[in-house]
Amino acid sequence: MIRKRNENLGSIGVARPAPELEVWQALNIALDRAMERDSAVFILGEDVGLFGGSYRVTQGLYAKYGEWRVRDTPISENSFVGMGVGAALAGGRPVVEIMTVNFALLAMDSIVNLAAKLRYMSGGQLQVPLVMRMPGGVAKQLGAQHSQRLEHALVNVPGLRIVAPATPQDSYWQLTQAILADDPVIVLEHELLYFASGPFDAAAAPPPMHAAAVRREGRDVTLIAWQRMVSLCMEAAVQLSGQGIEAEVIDLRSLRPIDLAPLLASARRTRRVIVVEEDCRFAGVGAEIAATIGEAVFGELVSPVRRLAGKDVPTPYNAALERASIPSAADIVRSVEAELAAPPAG
Amino acid sequence: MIRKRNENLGSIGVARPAPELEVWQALNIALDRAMERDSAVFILGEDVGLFGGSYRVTQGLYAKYGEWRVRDTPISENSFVGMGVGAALAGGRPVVEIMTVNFALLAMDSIVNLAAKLRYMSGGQLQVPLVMRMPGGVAKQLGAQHSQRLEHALVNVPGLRIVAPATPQDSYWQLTQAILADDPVIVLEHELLYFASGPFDAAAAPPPMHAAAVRREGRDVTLIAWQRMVSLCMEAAVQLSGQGIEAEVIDLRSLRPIDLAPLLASARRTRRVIVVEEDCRFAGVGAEIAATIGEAVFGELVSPVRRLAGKDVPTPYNAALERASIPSAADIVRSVEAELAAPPAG
Amino acid sequence: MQRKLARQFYYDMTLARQFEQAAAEQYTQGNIGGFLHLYPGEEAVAVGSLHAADAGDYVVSTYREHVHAMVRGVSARAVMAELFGRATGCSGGYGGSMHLFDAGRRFLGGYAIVGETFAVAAGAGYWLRLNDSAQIVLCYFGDGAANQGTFHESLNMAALWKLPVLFVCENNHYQIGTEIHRHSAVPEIYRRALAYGIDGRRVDGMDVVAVYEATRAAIQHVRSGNGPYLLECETYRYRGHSMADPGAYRSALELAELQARDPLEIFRARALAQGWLTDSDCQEAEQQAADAVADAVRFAAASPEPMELERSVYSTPLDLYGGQP
Amino acid sequence: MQRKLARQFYYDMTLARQFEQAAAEQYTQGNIGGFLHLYPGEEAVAVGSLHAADAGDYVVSTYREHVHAMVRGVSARAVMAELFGRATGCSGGYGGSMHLFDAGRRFLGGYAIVGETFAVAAGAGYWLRLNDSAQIVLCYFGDGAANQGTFHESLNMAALWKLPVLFVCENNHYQIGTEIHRHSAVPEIYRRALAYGIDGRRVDGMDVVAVYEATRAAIQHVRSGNGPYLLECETYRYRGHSMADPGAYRSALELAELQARDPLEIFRARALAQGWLTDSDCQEAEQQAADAVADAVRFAAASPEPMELERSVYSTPLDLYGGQP
Ligand SMILES: Cc1ncc(C[n+]2csc(CCOP(=O)(O)OP(=O)(O)O)c2C)c(N)n1
Ligand SMILES: Cc1ncc(C[n+]2csc(CCOP(=O)(O)OP(=O)(O)O)c2C)c(N)n1
Ligand SMILES: [Mg+2]
Ligand SMILES: [Mg+2]
Repeated sequence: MIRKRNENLGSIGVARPAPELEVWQALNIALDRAMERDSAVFILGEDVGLFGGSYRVTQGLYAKYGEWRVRDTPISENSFVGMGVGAALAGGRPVVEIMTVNFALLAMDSIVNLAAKLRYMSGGQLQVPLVMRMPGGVAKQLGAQHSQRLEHALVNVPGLRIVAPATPQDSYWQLTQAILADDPVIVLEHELLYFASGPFDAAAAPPPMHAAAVRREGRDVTLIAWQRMVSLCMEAAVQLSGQGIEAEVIDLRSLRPIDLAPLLASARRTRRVIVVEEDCRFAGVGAEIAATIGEAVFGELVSPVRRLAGKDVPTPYNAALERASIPSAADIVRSVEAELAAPPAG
Repeated sequence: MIRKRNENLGSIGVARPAPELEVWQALNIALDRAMERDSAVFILGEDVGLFGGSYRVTQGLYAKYGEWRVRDTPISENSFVGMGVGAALAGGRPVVEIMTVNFALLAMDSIVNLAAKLRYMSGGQLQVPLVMRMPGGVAKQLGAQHSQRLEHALVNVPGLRIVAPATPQDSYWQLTQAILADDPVIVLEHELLYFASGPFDAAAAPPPMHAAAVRREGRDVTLIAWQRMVSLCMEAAVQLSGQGIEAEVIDLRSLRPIDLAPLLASARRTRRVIVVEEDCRFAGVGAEIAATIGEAVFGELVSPVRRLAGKDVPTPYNAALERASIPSAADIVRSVEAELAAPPAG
Repeated sequence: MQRKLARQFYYDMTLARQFEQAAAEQYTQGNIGGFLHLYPGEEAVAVGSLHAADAGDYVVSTYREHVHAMVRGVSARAVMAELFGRATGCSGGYGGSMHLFDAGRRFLGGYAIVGETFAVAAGAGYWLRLNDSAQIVLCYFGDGAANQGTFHESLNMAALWKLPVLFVCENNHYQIGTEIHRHSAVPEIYRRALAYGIDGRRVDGMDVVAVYEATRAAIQHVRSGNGPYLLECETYRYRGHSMADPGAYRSALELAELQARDPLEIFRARALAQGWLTDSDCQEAEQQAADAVADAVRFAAASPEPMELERSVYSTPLDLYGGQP
Repeated sequence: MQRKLARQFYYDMTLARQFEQAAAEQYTQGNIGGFLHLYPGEEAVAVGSLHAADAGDYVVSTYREHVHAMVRGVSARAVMAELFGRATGCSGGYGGSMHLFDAGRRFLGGYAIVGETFAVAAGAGYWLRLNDSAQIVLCYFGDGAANQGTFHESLNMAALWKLPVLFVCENNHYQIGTEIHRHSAVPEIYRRALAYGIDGRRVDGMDVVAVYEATRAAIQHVRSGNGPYLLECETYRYRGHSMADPGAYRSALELAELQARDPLEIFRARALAQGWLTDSDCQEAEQQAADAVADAVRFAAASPEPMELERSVYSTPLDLYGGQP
């Protein structure tokens, strides 16, 4: 549990004036509204009820909806996710909170072999409208077992939808959409973004759940990122702009599916692409994007798609080493500079 | 359990004359020798003892070494893999068999959070000389829950070594090396290769555990594959050769690390690369290879690295659909033909 | 006992025996692929227990579930067609032997990863309980499954929240080739339920009437809001674990002894003695079962194959989902 | 009771209390990062039980393990330096508060994923048993951890093979904010061991002498080849779950009642009454502990940071491994 962290999202978020909210609040509102609207929606997870959630996301809901709709579970990840599947099969719309993504490793069977496959295996008879929320990422010195990013393991799985909101507005929109979806949806949250604030408009109409968003336009290079790396890219873009380099920043928002069209359009325009990824580099989402863009716009780029990613180490506890293990805004700036300094290859 | 399957490996394997052996036998010999050589080596797994192993790999060892060194376990994957870790920490060299890769999803915590991280988290004090053998792949109508390929989830994890032998000789070599290694090593076996035969020479000196092997030389296109897809590539290469197209076939042999040098050398020579992958396409090993080659030899290729991979569906039971869900030799031939027919891009 | 029910028991057990025999033959002929886990010897468990349940109750089973599906009302045709991988199968040919489903009959499947059933059943039970429904869930599992972590986790939660789940253990004493004393420190599975304060008992799983009576009492307990119950049925499988297993780890003596307690024989003898059934009732049931099985095989063989690889992976195409409230 | 042991108990508990107090302060000052789970209130468990073990026995603990490490002989310096993330820490600064290790002292860590300890301990026990070693393994776990599937799986295997493992439950009645009656259907953890035929008992975890005696008996049982044992120590944590948790879910009354049974107070009073210790013994121990803690903080603050990000991910560089037999 980290109750107080702040990371400013700068100019990310919808542009029109709206009240400011923190990410956890936006998620909280999404849950509350969904539960108000549909009595089939209920919550399962460790300390989501009486305690109010490790990151406050379920705060107030236990008092409002009672223990049967906001259920504190024992430490039994594989089974309470499996229960979510069973309840969904029977007609419920459970929202399971896995306290952190690290513990999702215990529930992989329920996620991959149950939630993702049941619709297909049953010839389309069954459906699993299950939301699995889980915060992850490298936070602040939580050590190797508590600093994981599991994108690489989850995005490959047919049958899952995976969203990764980075702003309060997207958190609200995408969690709302996830609960409405008739498929299992994983909502990847980031531990360092919960207390980040940004504009929020509950009445605004959402884009499709999987749509990527251009957070900043630029002609010189395309930066593709998600979750916390989006804010670092924005930070880097501001710095680069001071040097006359205009970076386009795209927030993926969804990791399965990936909204390819805006990525390709941008790549064709800037002709230089860097994917910035917090997860380790090897065979991650960045690799998929690099491979796909590389194939789709072959010959149109000035240089190959680069990946700036987490280092190939378990996350060290020491603060300086921890910082060095994932990309920073400075790293992004340096990568862009190197990219632009290099003579065009090919 | 499938006791009888045959898939001919054709000309894969070391070239010089040697007796023929099936893959399961080569693995069996590797285990037997390792246990003879080092009393710290012992086996844990479901039905590995009295029953002799679902795919015969541990046959005879229970009788020879007794129940303490060949231990039949209950169905408790996460715990018996975790026990392997504990025993390794205390000085043992356990070889854990996970009956199939599908059940490894239950043991992900022990694999990823224990085996892979303990050396690093302890500042290098502890070591985990643990081998985790697990057969996987799409076999013959085993259904969605029993037809998984988990490369995508495992290769990203720092701290693991992952080998994927495709021949009897490599099976012997790489399992032997895995047992000798002081790191956790995952040995991915393929259910359809156990009863494939090939030349075998127990006395031959092995290449490094991670080294890729060029199975066939060719000037026109590079096919990169591992496990069962290697034999399909060989089959395709023979057909293509009849049309005057010479494909180079590289067997990765190791998925973490990947032996990059021969891939790049081949890519530079043929200037066309297709990765053939049984696992689903999205963010798999093929994506990593495509992204890496695309970056390293940018501008030197005639066309972008292509991926021929498993389709984005849970594996269907129906035989025809199942076949359609993963690459076939005919698919490989078609891909190569399309690749060579296309006018050079870029 | 009512004649009607007796007839049903005898018919269902006979159908089960004959269906599995036919499935084995079709497997050998190459018409069925994959893993095939058969039920001969264990018929009294599915038949006795499922007839004690209501149509509105949910049923969660394992990969050895052909008979559960059929007793639940799924036709022999739909099951056989699924084994053949045909579009007319109860999972459209996408599931296979280990993944039979019938949403309409509340037959929730068909799970091939040992131990998954516990959580799925508890989850369905949670939903029923949350809605104060009178329905319950029947959850089948083997002796080997009782060692999976989910058994522990799910039974604890089921007990904690008094979920309406009846856990039915099909204790055939083997986890593939590993005999129960070699896989379970406490081989009486029902005793393990005490660790969660769950009531349980053991019943002779070769006696369909005993299973039926015990299940009725257990369901009564669960349906009345007392929370879960664990019913352990001692039984035996005549064949190997699956078609790939010759079962060499068992002695001929053990097998012969157990086959002497055949559930069909036991019930037939008793039903005749008690006057529940006549000889001709039995013959009629046998003939009817044989006809149904032959018909199922013909139906399966004549059925079309599913054609669409990418059908129903998602509810809507992956990139079209808007989710506007 | 021997004076020497009494002094050790008092010193260790005092050091534990003071060390954790200092850690909390250093955390507040920003010198320690991450999650910090402290042990005040539970001292009698680690101190009483670990002093009953031999130096050759293995110890496996959780993320609330500073005190276990120190009682096991890891210096306050090495623990504090690890919390500071320094190269002189017992995990070189790579592990952190939740991942303390000392291979030489057979202190196998330091696990932050609840439930991992069971399997690791069973595995070390397997290895000892395979080698007919006289050593055993002590495995610490919380009440919340008893609901994880690995508890069930590992205890079954430990019992099945009579592995030399003493499972020590630190039952502080809370899984973060969830009180034991809300997470466990059977809140007496030792009773759950019966499901595996494992002997167990409950002891007052606030009484270090009682814990010591009970552990000695339990170790005797395990070391004599009778297989595993489960010792449940009833205890209480004074602070929130971690530094981030104010513990608002507990009443002030509950806290006050439990603090009235403070393990240090109880032992001090008894030791003085029985003549095991004098007032000045106690004062001396307190001073010595204070000095050790102050020294540890100074040492940690003055220690260098680890520099190498990619150190010891593997035994040899990933691509150099040849493995020639
Ligand atoms: C998690 C998992 N591990 C291993 C297997 C392989 N396997 C299939 S059935 C089986 C034995 C199950 O025994 P039991 O629960 O007693 O059921 P039975 O087959 O006797 O009906 C095993 C080990 C599996 N399907 N799932
Ligand atoms: C598998 C897993 N799930 C959840 C958590 C988060 N978590 C950390 S400690 C804890 C409570 C553990 O309670 P208990 O076992 O009683 O130990 P205590 O903290 O009381 O000493 C939880 C839920 C975790 N670390 N691992
Ligand atoms: Mg069984
Ligand atoms: Mg506790």
